[in-house]
Amino acid sequence: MGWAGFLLRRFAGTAAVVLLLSVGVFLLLYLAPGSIQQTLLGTRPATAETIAAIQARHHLNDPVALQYLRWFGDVLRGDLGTSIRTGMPVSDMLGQRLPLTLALVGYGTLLAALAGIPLGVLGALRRGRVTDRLVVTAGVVGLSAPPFAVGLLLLVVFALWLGWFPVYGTGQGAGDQLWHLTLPAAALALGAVGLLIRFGRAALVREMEQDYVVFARARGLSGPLVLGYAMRNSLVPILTAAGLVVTGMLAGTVLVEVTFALPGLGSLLVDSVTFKDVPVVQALALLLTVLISGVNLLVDIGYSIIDPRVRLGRSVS
Amino acid sequence: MSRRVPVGVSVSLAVLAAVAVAAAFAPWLVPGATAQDLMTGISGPGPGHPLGTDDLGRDVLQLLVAGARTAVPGALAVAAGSMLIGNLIGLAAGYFGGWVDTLAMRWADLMFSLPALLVAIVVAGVLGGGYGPAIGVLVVLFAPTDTRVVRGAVLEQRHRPYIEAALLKNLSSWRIMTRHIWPNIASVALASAFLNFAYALVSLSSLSFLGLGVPAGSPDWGRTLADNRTQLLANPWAVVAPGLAIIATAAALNIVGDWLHERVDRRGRTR
Amino acid sequence: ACGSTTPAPRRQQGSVDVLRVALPSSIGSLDAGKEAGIMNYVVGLLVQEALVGVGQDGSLHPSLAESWTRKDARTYVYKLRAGVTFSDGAPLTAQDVVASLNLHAKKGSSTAFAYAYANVDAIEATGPAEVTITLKSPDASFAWTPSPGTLLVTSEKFIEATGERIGTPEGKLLGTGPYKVAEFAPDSHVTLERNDTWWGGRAPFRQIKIDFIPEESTRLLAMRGEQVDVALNVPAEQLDQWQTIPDVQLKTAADRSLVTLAFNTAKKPWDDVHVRKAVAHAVDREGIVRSVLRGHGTVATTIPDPAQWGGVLDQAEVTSLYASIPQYEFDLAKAKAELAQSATPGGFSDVLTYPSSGPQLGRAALTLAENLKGIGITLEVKEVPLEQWIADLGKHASGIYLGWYFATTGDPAEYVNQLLHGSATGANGTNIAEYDNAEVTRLLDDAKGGTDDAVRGKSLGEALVKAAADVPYQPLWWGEAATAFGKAVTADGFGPYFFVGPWASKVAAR
Amino acid sequence: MLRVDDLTVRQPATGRTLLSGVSFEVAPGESVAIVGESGSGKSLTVRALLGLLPGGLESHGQVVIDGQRVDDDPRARRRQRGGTVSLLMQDPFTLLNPLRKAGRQIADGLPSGADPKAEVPRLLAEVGLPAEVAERYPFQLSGGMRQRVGLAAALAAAPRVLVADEPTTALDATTQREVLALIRRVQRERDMTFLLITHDLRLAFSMCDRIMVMYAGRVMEVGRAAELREEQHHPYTRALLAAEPPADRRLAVIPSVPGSVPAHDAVADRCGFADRCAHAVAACRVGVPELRSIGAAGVPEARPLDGGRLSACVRAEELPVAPAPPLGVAATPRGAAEPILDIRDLRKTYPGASRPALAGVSLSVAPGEIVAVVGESGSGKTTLARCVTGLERPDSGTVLLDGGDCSDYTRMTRQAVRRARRTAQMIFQDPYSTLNPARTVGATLKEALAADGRPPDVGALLDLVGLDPALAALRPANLSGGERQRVAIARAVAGEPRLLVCDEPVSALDVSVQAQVLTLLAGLRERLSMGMLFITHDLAVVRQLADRLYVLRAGECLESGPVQRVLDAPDHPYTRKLLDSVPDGSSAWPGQSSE
Ligand SMILES: Nc1ncnc2c1ncn2[C@@H]1O[C@H](COP(=O)(O)OP(=O)(O)OP(=O)(O)O)[C@@H](O)[C@H]1O
Ligand SMILES: Nc1ncnc2c1ncn2[C@@H]1O[C@H](COP(=O)(O)OP(=O)(O)OP(=O)(O)O)[C@@H](O)[C@H]1O
Ligand SMILES: [Mg+2]
Ligand SMILES: [Mg+2]
Repeated sequence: MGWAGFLLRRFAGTAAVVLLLSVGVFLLLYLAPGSIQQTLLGTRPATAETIAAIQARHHLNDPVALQYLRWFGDVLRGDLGTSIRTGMPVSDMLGQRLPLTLALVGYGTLLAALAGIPLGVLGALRRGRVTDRLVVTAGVVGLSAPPFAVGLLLLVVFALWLGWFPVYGTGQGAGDQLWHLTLPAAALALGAVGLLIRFGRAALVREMEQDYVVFARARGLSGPLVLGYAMRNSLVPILTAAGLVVTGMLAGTVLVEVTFALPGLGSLLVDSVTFKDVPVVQALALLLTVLISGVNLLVDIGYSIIDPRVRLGRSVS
Repeated sequence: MSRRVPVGVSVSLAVLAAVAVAAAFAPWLVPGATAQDLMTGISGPGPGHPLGTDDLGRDVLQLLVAGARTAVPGALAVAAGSMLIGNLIGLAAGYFGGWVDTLAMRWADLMFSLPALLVAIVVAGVLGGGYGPAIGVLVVLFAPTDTRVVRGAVLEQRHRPYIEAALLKNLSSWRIMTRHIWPNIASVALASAFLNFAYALVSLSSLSFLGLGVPAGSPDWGRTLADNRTQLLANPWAVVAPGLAIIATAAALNIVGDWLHERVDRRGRTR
Repeated sequence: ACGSTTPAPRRQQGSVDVLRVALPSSIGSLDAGKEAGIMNYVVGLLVQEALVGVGQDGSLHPSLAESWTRKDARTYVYKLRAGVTFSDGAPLTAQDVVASLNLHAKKGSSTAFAYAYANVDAIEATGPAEVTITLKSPDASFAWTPSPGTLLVTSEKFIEATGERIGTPEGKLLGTGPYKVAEFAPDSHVTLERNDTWWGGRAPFRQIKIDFIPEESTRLLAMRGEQVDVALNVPAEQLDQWQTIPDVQLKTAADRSLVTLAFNTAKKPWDDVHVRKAVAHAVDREGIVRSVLRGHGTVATTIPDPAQWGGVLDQAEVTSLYASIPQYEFDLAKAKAELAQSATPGGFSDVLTYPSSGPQLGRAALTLAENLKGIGITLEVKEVPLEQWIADLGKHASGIYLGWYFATTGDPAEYVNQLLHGSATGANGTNIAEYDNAEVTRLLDDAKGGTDDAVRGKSLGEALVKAAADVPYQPLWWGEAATAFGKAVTADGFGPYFFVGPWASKVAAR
Repeated sequence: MLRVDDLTVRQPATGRTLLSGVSFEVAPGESVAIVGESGSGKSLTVRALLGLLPGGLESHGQVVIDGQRVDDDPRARRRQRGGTVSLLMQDPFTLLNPLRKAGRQIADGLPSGADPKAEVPRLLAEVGLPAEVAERYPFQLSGGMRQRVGLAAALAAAPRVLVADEPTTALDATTQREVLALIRRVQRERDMTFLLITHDLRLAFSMCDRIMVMYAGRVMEVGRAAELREEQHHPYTRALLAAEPPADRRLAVIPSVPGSVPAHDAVADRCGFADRCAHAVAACRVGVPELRSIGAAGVPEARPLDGGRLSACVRAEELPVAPAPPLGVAATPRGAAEPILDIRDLRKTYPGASRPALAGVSLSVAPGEIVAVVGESGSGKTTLARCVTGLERPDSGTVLLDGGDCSDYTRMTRQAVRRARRTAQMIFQDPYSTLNPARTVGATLKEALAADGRPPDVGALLDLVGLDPALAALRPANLSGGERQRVAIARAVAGEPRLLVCDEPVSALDVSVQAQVLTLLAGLRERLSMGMLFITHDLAVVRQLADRLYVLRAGECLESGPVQRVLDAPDHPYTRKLLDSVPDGSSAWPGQSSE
């Protein structure tokens, strides 16, 4: 079975997940308390006629199955529908917000990797010493810090006290945007740093004890080269962690988006769920699932790049 | 063999003990934790209120102590629940292999390709928030991690001779899985559960932040933190203290967990 | 996408080119008729205007209509102001006004304003600058309908060209107001540019950037960091912190909102008046206003805010009316006594939900729950998303509610009718207490049909007094909204109706 | 070239001493073997020598390499590694970086300035590998090839000293012989100083000039290979040599010393071997006997490093000559009875494998008969054993256990499965994973007894396999390899099965423990009259134990018959090759490397 078969299976799997998820989300939203006309009208009074008009417009009186099939049919035709809340085409809304979320997640992952992996390596190399303990503790603390609280803390310290970064918003132009996204990305990255430290350190510690490392040293290979051997071999668990980090961040953006007033996918999700904006929630679920599947696919491809045993399609004897 | 306990671990044990005592005896330690004092309202640290009061005039320190009772059992329930489910499925998947394994792993894949917080938000939103549903959702969301970890560990054990010897003794699969395999992967399973505990603490407080977690007014850490965040400049302690409580508990548990894990590992290695 | 102004080129005194405004919640559509929030108005009223405006005293006064007359009990005639143009340059015509009205009034309209036009029979352009509206039955409150609460005028051409997309980033808005929409990113920001052809004169700022910052602490820090100039609806519990920001002016005024407890009179045990009285006695309204609202609110003694009576009753009449309405003061002993007389003397338990967007409601509910514990009633307080809370209000299935209303008009009858009229009971009705007292309903109908303000006022007053005896509601407070003005700007004539109209024209650089 | 003086290795965290007073010297071009049972401190000695001790251990004592004192100079040590000393490690499956091509791993060790394009093929050719191996990843190579690549990598920087830590124990007998021949050839060609670690005395005799015997962290005896082979001046060396089964004759019993290697600290105040020694006297238990020179005149000398004969036995000179062990006879075939195991035309191909693991094997075992199956690695021995016990399902063919068809356990009734399980039990190769590390010995055995419907008399069972009943309270981590294997045997025989399938039960054990276990198995066969299917790659072991023999290669049976007949007059050249790969202690073995 070659690459084509592998990719085909992955796509089929993702499609199945998306399908299941879309039915689930649809049902959940259908069952959720509240109705679209009520959210549209608020506490204002409404005539029966108005309610009927809204219901007719959004096909609220059709059986659920029909509502779902209508949505599904449109999606198959490439039409994600129109947001009930904003009246915009859903694809436009996602298109506008996706770059920000991707930038945030990408930046966050970068920060996390830049901080987490070197710290993990440092901990592993100084195993059992004070540095190591500090690194490990920092990792655990990072893992356990609620991102929204971290966001606020970063705001107070770096935006208010030090005035290094802006308080909210996304900025204009690449440099300015980077500057605006630094604090949110850092808030997002903290938990990820913890995870990477943990996985990275454990992996490297394990590798450093392996025979091939001792053998490499015994043959007089230079320190960096030996470390390179061990690092490369610890990449698989690190990659696994990185995959978790990215997918976790995709879901976690909602918390920092709220704090930093960023119009990303996360805050859109929360708003749309509570509004019962079915087309948007459905499309978001679809998008996020596809994104996460994409990340998982990349991770798997990464495995095969790193590990010839995977690439060359044979298990270890 | 000397059994020196590192300083970090002793501190962590002390933290955990304090939290456990708070969780167990909060109603007796701080009977009036939720008593309001609208006259006082919010105030910074001062005599009588070492950490100040929140805007209903409740003493932050007392809330913190009482908060252990909601925060910790919830996170424990998530960690224990997902551990139970994940371990059972993971054991079965790794042990039986074949279609059981395929099914379990596709299920885990499915859960992994779901945006976890999305599900939490949708479900919690649909069920109108609340503590029970939030815990339930997190259990379901966390279980696949345990499943994978346990399955991986089981696969490592699966073809060891001791399992095959047990098979040859005609022991039941249940007995082999629970009495033979599990004790050997317990440290892995527990480490994963400890990590889940930390995540659960954080996730529950994040849900509170989004208004979907524990009921308003309950002295939960996440809730106190979320509720008081608007008072960041008026009484920072009301924000910082519950945040620290969350971090310290999760960190302490993981430090102790790591230490236990390492010790168990070492025990297994000595020959 | 871009969300904020480029930070902090520190402002020079007296010259503000761009006004930066921070709203506490996001808006998804610019069209106030399409969304349930009140923040849409803050944006929309800078761009669009109505036939009539609202003065600082709460009375109606000319806007796009230069004058209007009530020709008979069912006919209103509006004469349009001359020389008004839309921001696209087209002149305002009677046809435009008719088309704007018809958006809500025509059959099958699904806008949120449609309810206000349910009684409309016909809308006609009776001249190049004259619009006549005929009602099916007399309704004194209709005078308020063409005010900004339920009418925002746009052009016929725009309606035809834009259709469903009005209020979206693509369709935006078209109006005659001092600003036009340059850019709109839902849930992020709106950028408005000055409309130099505004009939009302030249607006003070070239550009207004309105950002949505849902996290209150962030907004506070943004003001501290001088990243915003105006912050609307500063939450009461944060006022102390805003006050400490150097040079920031906090202006507060009644926001014509009402927060009230509502008891479902059709549901046990709340159908027992003693239970309702017991709970009413257990509410510490003064305490709530003082601590939860930090004093920024007024204890509500009945449904309409005293400021709502402008044009119907004068100040003295209002005062004497309010003095005559029965009150249930905070007294736990009395609460206990009332409960003892009820069918459930030992107490009971129930659930009270509040919207997550109203944390002050939650705190109030918590103090109530605390007090009720003392008399044996267990009240579980639950925070729910705004939408669910709205849904709950619509269902009329709970026993006790926290109602939270914003008046869209300056008419006292507005929420009195909604909350007390017998015809508003039943699912989706606004009478969440299911209060159906024939006498009260009759009084309200009288007030509706009357044309004489004094008579209307009397009937309304009587209805309020009657209803208070049955305690379907225990009003808690009339809200106040605080707006923060940064060091660079200030505002004139800040009052309850400040934001009902082209408010930015009243903001000036300091 | 190498000099180690009073080396001590300690573990500061626990305060344990693992090794002490080790001194030796290796001359340039000389080859020296360090011999001893598992845990005797061989690896620690060389690791300390190279400054590559595992984390948490520290060493003291003078180490001089190539005239330079390095024990206090880590930087000099690092400089010397590769170019001056190089180490070849034991397990070919773990010593190479799994993610790097073989060629690049070799190139990594080349001295700076060398051209990898020329050097790598040259080194590969030197170890008898074609140049294209450079482009392969370790997982694409067999164990023998990996060990050769390891050797090439170790030689890359042209070291003058090569240290090899049991370089072939993980390889099967035929490959072992080839690799050893290769190492010796290379060593001679390059004129390297060579330090070999092994637990196999005969192998050491063949490979090295001088032998150093270690036990419990101390040196017991040193001498020239030829001399030591003729005469041993330490009872431990004798015991070690005696325990190695000869391939050419069958002994009545393999002489073995009871017990196992003690921890260094446990014998800190006496001769480490005293407790197991038949010749021990009171003097052995007071103080640690000094390693002294046994000259022709028998005068103790104070200089232990001169390359003469040294022994740490207080009675070195007065040891009586050991009698030759009595010979035994193979049991006459008892073909009369109905076979307990009857296999017909068994075939099995693993999914995805290119060739069958079993390609039609037929075989039978009579009650009470020991049938050996031999063959090199990958010949299908384990597959056969697993098919018999139902751990693997054959593709075709039948397995009859005590007359019942047990070809496919998934299609048997529960009673049939239970009957089959009580009829046939199995013991496995790896003593370290054969027991559940989480359960005590007692729990494991009690469970086994209960499963076989026997009374829970753990003590009696332990007694049966010659273990102290007090062991019941211990976990496997606290047992030695031999003890573990005995517990595993006890578990297997708890229900007195009529057939015991043994998959290389001794190949991971030291010679002395191997002797103990073989003796135990032979005894059990007598007492319980079990039939045995005994799988091994070691013909010397077959000779001692088995009645009949089947020779397997690539899943096919090449030859079978009574042990004596097959081993004395093999029909098939492959059988002869297997016979040749058993070390005989002569300097002619392992012979020329075939490349
Ligand atoms: N890292 C370590 N920590 C603690 N003890 C150790 C360590 N490595 C080895 N030992 C102990 O030191 C002793 C000698 O070990 P060593 O590895 O040198 O034996 P060996 O003779 O090489 O045995 P083998 O034939 O099994 O390789 C053993 O008792 C072992 O348990
Ligand atoms: N689980 C498995 N999956 C695929 N192939 C296998 C499996 N087990 C063994 N093989 C292959 O089947 C063949 C026979 O293996 P088997 O383990 O029976 O050999 P063996 O004689 O026991 O070797 P060794 O002496 O190394 O233990 C080998 O080529 C091996 O690679
Ligand atoms: Mg060793
Ligand atoms: Mg095998």
